Amino acid sequence: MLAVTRAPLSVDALAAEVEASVRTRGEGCGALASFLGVVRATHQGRAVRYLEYEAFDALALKVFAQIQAEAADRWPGAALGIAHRVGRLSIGEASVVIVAATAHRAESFQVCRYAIERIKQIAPVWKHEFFEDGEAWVEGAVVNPDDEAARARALEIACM
Amino acid sequence: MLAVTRAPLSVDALAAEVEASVRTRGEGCGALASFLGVVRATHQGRAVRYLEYEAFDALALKVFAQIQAEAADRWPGAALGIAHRVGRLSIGEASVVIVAATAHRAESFQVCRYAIERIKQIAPVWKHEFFEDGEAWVEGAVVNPDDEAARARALEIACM
Amino acid sequence: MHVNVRLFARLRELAEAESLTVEVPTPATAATVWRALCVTVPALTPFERAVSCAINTNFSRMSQPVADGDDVAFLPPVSGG
Amino acid sequence: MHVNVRLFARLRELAEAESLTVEVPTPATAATVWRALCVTVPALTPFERAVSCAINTNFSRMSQPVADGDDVAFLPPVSGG
Repeated sequence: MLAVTRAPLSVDALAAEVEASVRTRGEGCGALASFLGVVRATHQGRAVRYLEYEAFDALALKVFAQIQAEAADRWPGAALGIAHRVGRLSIGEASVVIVAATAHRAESFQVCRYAIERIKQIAPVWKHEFFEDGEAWVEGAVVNPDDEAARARALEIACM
Repeated sequence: MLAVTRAPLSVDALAAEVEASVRTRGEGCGALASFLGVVRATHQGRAVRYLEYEAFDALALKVFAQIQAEAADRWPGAALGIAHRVGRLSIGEASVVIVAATAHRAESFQVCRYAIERIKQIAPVWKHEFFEDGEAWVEGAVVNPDDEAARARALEIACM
Repeated sequence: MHVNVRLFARLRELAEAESLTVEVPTPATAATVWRALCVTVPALTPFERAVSCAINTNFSRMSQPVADGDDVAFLPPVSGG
Repeated sequence: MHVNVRLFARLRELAEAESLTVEVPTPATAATVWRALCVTVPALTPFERAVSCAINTNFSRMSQPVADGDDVAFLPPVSGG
């Protein structure tokens, strides 16, 4: 249910895996919320040619497992799958897919939102944008997986 | 982007359609949130054998279009796809798939959540549950598409 | 005049028909049609307060007039999603 | 002692290497390794305040000791998702 891959992402494939993992657990799975990050045609007004994503694969998988554990701690019984793509991505392609499965729908949205916020905070993944007129590494959060304030912020966003 | 179908649902297929529809519009589409309603193995402690969904197809498609229009009114630039399955569904199969595409992620979750709340309020679709020990029609909301209080409630849930 | 009634879900099961023709005097509203239907299928009567209505694939109030040949659908509480 | 340094994204580009071996005196911390690295690749220096660190695939503080043969990764601000 956790992957860093060069292959195109599929919600259906990950959803099937996540649903199967939780089907017979507790109240089972009645709701699957998913999120796809998609390469946009423009960024801050600049025309995008393509993106490249790079990851520290082994550490990213550990981080995804940590996010799973955090989610299971806050939302008992929830199941979470995360796959991040690396390599060259064209406009319209998905860079990340998240699937959250819970018995009821409110929690599925919360878990999914929590996961994407945490990925943006602590996953060792980098986006390199190639524009018609140049290129740029995108630099977002300074990673600190022990930063409880960041985690609390992600929880707050997920549950607001 | 709107369908009532007897065929299995695919998030990937609907997401591709929704993404393409919004790719060249405004800021484009960087976030796709989706929701799948899935048949659970148990319902209130009773073992489920299978479900049957029935729809007033022509009216359901109009309702989905109304929900699209409501979403476009509240979230300009958002794109929304909805497919509801009818007929017999096994445990683990999806009854509904919703895909909401927006430039940024917060809105994609809101649009998706709004759509599922509205579907539950006003879509002319009925669920018939078949248990190991009996069967039951599920009867939820009395449909009133002009009920502004219901719409306001869905908006509130989506944006909380 | 005659209108074409469509029934769904539990209403369909109780009437043992997904569509039937109902005769009502002119003028008539959706409520007139419903009452005529309940004479034919008394088991539907308890649904009166929970039923919604669509005339020619448009949601309508029960007070809305119907015309000869109209399609009038009665909808029990919904449970999609 | 020698540690294996891994660099990512802009750091990798600036160093023109995704991995390199750095020699540091014993005892040493991740910060010692970083400073030795910056001597070799001065262009990395401005990243000091924004860099994160992982030792043997575990997030670590810059004050954490390193041992001979450790893998020490330095991570610029992330942008996944």
